[in-house]
Amino acid sequence: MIAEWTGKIANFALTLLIVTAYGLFMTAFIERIIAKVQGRIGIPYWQPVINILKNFFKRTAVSHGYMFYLGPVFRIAGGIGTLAFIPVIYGSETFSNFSMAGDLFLVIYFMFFGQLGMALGAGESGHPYSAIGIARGLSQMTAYEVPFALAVISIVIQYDTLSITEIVAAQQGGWQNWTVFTNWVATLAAMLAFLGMTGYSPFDIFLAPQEIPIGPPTEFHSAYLSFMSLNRALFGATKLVLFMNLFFGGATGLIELMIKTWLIYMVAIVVGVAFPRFRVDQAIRFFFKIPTLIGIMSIVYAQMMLTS
Amino acid sequence: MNELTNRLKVDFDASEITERKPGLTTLKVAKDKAETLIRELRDREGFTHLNFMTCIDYIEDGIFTLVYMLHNYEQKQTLGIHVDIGRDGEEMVSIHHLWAQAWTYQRELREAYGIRFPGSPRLDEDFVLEGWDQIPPMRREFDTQKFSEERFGHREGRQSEVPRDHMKVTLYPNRGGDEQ
Amino acid sequence: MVAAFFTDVMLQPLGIYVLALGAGFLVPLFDRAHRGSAMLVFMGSLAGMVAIAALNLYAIINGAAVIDIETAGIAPPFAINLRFGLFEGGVVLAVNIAALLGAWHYLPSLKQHASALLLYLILVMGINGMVMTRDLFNLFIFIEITSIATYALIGMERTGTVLAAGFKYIIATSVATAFFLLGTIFIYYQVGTLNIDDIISHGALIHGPIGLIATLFVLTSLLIELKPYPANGWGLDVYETANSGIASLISVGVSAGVFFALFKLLPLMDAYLDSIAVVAGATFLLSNIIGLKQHNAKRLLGYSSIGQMGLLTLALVLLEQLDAGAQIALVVGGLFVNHLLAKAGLFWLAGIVDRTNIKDWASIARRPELLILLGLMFAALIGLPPFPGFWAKWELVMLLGSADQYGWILLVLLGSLLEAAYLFRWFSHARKRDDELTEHVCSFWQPAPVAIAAALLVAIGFGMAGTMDLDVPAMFLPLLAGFGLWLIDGLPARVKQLAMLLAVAAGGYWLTQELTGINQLFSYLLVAGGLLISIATIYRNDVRNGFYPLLAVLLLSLAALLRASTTLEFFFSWELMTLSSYLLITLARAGIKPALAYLLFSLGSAYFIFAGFAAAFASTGSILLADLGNVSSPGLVFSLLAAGFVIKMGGFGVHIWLPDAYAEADDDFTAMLSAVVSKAGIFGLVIIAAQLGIRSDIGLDPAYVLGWIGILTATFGALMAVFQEDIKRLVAYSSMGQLGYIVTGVALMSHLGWVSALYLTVNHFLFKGILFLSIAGIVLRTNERLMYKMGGLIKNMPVTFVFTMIAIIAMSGVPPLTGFGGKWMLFNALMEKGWYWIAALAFFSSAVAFLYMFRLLQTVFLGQRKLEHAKLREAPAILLVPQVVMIAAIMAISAYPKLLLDPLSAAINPWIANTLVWDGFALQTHYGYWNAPLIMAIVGGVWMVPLIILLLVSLTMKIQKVEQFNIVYAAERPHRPEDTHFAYNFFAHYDRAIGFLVRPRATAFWNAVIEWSHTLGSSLRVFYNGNGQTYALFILMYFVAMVLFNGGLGS
Amino acid sequence: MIKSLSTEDTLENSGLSAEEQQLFCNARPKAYEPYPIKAVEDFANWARANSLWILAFGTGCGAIELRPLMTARFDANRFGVAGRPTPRQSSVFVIGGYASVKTLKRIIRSYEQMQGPKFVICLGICPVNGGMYFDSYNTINQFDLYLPVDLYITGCMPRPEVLVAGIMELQKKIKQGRCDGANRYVENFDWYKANQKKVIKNWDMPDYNW
Repeated sequence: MIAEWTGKIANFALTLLIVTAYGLFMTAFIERIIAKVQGRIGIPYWQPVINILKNFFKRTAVSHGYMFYLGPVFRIAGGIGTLAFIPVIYGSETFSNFSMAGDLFLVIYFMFFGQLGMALGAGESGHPYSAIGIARGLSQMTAYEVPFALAVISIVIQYDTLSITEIVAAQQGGWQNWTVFTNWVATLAAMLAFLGMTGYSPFDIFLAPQEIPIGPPTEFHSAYLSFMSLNRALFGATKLVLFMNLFFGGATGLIELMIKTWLIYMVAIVVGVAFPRFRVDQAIRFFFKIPTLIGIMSIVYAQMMLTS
Repeated sequence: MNELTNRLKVDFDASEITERKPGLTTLKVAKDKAETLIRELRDREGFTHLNFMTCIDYIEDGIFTLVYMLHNYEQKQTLGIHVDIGRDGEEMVSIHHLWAQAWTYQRELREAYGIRFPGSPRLDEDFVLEGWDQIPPMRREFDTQKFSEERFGHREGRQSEVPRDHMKVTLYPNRGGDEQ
Repeated sequence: MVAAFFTDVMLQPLGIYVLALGAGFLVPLFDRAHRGSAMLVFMGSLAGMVAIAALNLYAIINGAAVIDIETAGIAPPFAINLRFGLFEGGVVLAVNIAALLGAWHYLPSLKQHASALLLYLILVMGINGMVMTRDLFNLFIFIEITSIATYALIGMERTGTVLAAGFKYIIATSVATAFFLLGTIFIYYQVGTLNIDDIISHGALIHGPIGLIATLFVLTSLLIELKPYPANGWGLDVYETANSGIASLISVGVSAGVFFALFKLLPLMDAYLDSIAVVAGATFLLSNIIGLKQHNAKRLLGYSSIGQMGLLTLALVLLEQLDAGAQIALVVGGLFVNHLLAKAGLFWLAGIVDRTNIKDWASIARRPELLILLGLMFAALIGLPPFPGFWAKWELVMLLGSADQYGWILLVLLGSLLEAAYLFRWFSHARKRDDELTEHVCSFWQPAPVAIAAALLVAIGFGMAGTMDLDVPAMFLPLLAGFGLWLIDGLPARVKQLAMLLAVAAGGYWLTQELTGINQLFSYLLVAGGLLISIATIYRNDVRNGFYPLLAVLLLSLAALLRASTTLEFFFSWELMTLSSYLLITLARAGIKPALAYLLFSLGSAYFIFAGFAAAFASTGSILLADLGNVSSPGLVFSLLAAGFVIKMGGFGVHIWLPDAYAEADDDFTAMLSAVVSKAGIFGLVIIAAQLGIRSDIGLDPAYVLGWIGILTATFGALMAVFQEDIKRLVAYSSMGQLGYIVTGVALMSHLGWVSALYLTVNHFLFKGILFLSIAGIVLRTNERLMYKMGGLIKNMPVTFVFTMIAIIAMSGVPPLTGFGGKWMLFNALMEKGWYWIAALAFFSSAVAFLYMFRLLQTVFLGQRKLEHAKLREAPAILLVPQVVMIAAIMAISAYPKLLLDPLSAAINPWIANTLVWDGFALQTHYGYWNAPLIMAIVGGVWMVPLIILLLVSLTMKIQKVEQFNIVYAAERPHRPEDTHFAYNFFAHYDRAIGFLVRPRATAFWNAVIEWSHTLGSSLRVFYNGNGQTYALFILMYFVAMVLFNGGLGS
Repeated sequence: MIKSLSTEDTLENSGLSAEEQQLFCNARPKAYEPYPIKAVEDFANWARANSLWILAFGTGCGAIELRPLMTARFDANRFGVAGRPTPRQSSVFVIGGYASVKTLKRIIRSYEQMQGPKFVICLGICPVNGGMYFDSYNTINQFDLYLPVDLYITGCMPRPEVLVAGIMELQKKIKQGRCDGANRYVENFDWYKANQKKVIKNWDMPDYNW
């Protein structure tokens, strides 16, 4: 019993390490791609790691209170926990994590854990920009949750299960079984929601580097910031894994995982470099129009699939 | 333009009407008629834009000359109104009710020259010089170099040249001694 | 000889006349000698009448024969023929008691003239005569006697308006009696007798146009005397202007006499029952609509009086049509006594307070005894328990229901609601403390007649309860406890609190100890939970007059509600709960206005439930709750009952009472309202769902509609909460939203759906209790409710912050706390049922909920603290104690939900087969699985590891604890906390994007309803132009209309 | 770890009203020692040198020279240089030429809000000796009187190439562990403060802007 759980924890630690490293690497990789587009060389591949280390090596810090201190802890706990509930590689015992604890619904709700804790930490800093950033981020979140929820319901109807492992299992046996091909409507809605979820342009108003210096994390620095940067890489990669599992057939190996997630990420990047930023109310209205409509269609589509 | 200036001469006793260059005319008017004149120009003559307000310190004559630069977009004419006021604590009528942005200029003039514009908003707030404790620095009796050295110090080893002399020596050595 | 006379005459009903006439003869004599002795004679004779009536009635009840009297040995009409039976005795006794008490009240005015005493006696005698006489002509005589005596009494007060009103009165009654006389003549012409019994037995002889005209003359005359709409302007003028003593006697005495006359003659009117019902129903409804517009206290009482007489007549006629037999006595008698005592009491109160405009009644705001009397009278008039009106209305509606007379039920309930609206608006005015008004001064004994009337009402109500199929001790325990606590209300606060807690604990235990299943679950929630939250009320130690008794009534009535086995018991406790919570809300500073809205919506909800029960009774003939499932039209019953419960829970569209009531109630009581009282609605919903939704094939439709209502409530509750500035309003809207999920869960009608609904109910109790108690602490310390005026309180109230945060996480549905389980099960149940759209909306609304949850924490606890809040202390420990218990419960359930799910499932199993599948610690559904202990462990782990790392890294750093202004502020420094704290209009951008969804449409709709009904009221008043001739014309036209309506002369 | 204050560690904050004093932290800044293990310190310095986050606060005419640094032509990203809009997260403060008294006050506030180790680069001649503004009534002449400077890049105005060279020089200095401006500031805190207060007459901030 103890050995079994120790093994599971060790396996998860390994997954965590790989996914975090991959997330960091991909951050740099994308940065370099953007740099190439702009005719620059861009940051070194290890730059995100150096940044995190540098912040850990800061020698002074301030604290605004215990919630401020715990904010980054909540944040990264949210990231790690989310990963813990997602099976990363299909059919692999090592990479299945703790997905036996809960299903897709758990993952979706647990994503809020870190955001809520972080928001509270940022709130205690007393900085108005933090509060403004969070207010914007939360509002935008409610908007992109709508098409995402509709898409999720659609695939739950389609696969008749909430278990991520079973959803991935149902997509095995060739690319034609992937959700993106069997239920492209839901995938479209979800990918539009994904744009909002990643927080890239045009949906990056809640970070808004120019208007409200980087929004919620304005007051965070030193080790706090390291935690948050780590989480950004980890959580970003986790979301990619989730989307890959739900819509793109999952992965049976690390290479497949990396290629697929990279491609999914590129969607956000391509849109991001091509479009300017929305104001928050514009972003909300956007999500409530076309993406929501597509999401509604996706449920109808799934129901039609069932009856036919 | 001449027509206008002639009328101003009659109606407001405007003097020293000078066309500095095409499109730029200046005239001088007495302090008590200035506000009426400016209002007239704004409301009747189409000088709807206040380019700027500034002040010239004629310490020798004991006066400040306030300059109101107005612009007429339709005729593409700029008109400078010169108003002389005394240097020693004399007040001037505020024109912030004509152009809301005028209060900024007036605040700056108060800070730099010590001219007061009663009624102008936020007149006594610091503009650039926070916590200024000397006489207004743009008055010509204020010795900036002395003040700078006293307050900000002087880095040893620094040499200051008079630009004209320095250029003669470094740039035009052959023409040294030429008085012209 | 004297003794013989005494027993033979004086103790017989005839003694009433002897007494009246004798005293009438003696009073002037004594008056000459000594005014005081005349009073003595006067009061003595009235008391004697009461005594005679009481003694004879007692004898008859004990089996004595009905007394028939023919005076002077000559047959009527030349002598007086009287009958004193059960009904007559009851009415006579009631009227005489009212007359006696009225005389007591009226005495100061009566004293002025000896002749007034005389007239009063004659008037009373006339009424007695109207009741007892069995002779048509005698009836005419008595009607004339009462009319003239009334007119003369009205005229005692010699002001212009009074005289004018009296003149109109005498014209109208003269016309009416003229009709009566004509009718009598025609009847005599056809039947040849004037004895009512003979006429009735020879009813067939009344025929043809003459018969029609004859009966219609009599009928119209009696109806006119009962002041039907619209031919009643003359009566209203009298009510408005006459002295309250005489107005009360007209309202209850004269009307009672006429009403009884109508009752006697009703066998003659078989053909016209429908038209009488229409007339009476219209009068009841329209009078109450017009009453909405009225601000003159006595005229308003007049409208109410006319309305009540309309209701009485309606009840009589309808039940006569239904052949209800013995129940007629119960219904009509109950309504009659109720109206008699309450209305008379109100007229007397109006005389005591002597304020014309009901807005000026604020002068009694500081006179609790007058307020209590006023409230009791109003409650009696509306028909709230335990007054006779309640039982009577219950029987009436049940009987109507069993005869499928739903239109009449609607009319009765609508009229009652309207009456409640204006009466309790009046009460609100009286409750409003206005320092500018001079306080009312009256002697201690002045309200005594009113108090006696109130006591009689309660006693009769209690007596009537005995006749019903009811667990009387259990039902009356809340009232008894409340009364007991009220008696010790003058003691120090601590004693009262302790007594209240003990009473609720003991009473609650006694009431709920034998419950099982769902009721038992709810008893833990409502009684134990209510007790837990009432511990928090100790944080205040001010006087709080009335708070503790009412709280005990509320909590015990909730316990009694759970215990109810019949619909009657359920409804009784439900109404008691409504009334006590209404009064509790009015105790708060600004609670009066929202309390009125709360009461009206609650009554509306109660009436839906009432109608539903009536429909169920109609179908099954049983009032057992357990028989609800056998109804033949489950859809209708379910819809009516569900509508009632949803209103009570603040469902979408009918929620507008909720935020105001929650926001303005006392802070600790808001916690009670939200955490406990709202659960009563859920309980009701679960009960009817269990009885109706499952047992009978209700069809999906009502449940599906209910599901949508629930989810729309959740969505819009959440959206509206987002835009609130007032912390209590925010949480109030949140409460509404959370209840929406529960409604949807119940509507699912599946095992998982119900488990999720009950789970969410428990969860809602826990987190809303914590939230509102935290808010009570915050409001106590800051004295603010607007969130943007707070901020940074985490420094002062760290414990409150942590509790609030845990409550909010539990509410939000973020794992690992309890909320997630509820959301997960609900989502699974929705998917299993195929309600995908509702599932999507549930998802959306729970995302929106994050907005207001964060706002609450951010703007109150985080951000910048105001300077004046720097020295605030933590909330008092007694407020935190219940929160600690609830936090512990949240944590326990979060880590091991089986603790809660097993009992929930067990309670539901009798209704729906268990579908919960446990795999070790994991709960499995068709779609997914949920292993709560494992999730808790993982979350704990992933939270602890970074924390330890951060603590270790912190060792290498110098971390400085800084103050609130040490923030990066674009290189500037903040100057005031107020302009650095981002809190006001927090979600302005959200408002810009989708704010159009939450513009107050429901409020606008209900305002429009109010507007319409007021406009209707004022347009219906058009007939009252104050002109006596017009009024007389109306009476004539009324007769013509009656004739035409009943077939005219041609038939 | 988070420490509570003892009285001798506190500053007077006399520029603040009594009401405001409770709103600002009044602790003295503290110097920090290098890590006890040299290898760790060297590694930390390497990381610091390769992740220079410049505070996005353009303080004078030289701020315009910072913009091209990020463009394709100079691409300072290569050296780990990035802009950061909040001083809490920045490690390098580039003083872009002349500093007026009004700006100096903001510079001091922002500098004190940066977390150590932190570095100051002075761009252009004006911070050195006043440059062409040597006799201005409103521009300071010697920047190092007010804040510790780690690197000067002179010229009027130095081009971005020079700035890049300066950054590389700074990196070298950091790796050698010679950039201890933050500690110097703490150690000579009273001297710096006196100098600052000599020119900033309306001192309405706390003495140390945590």
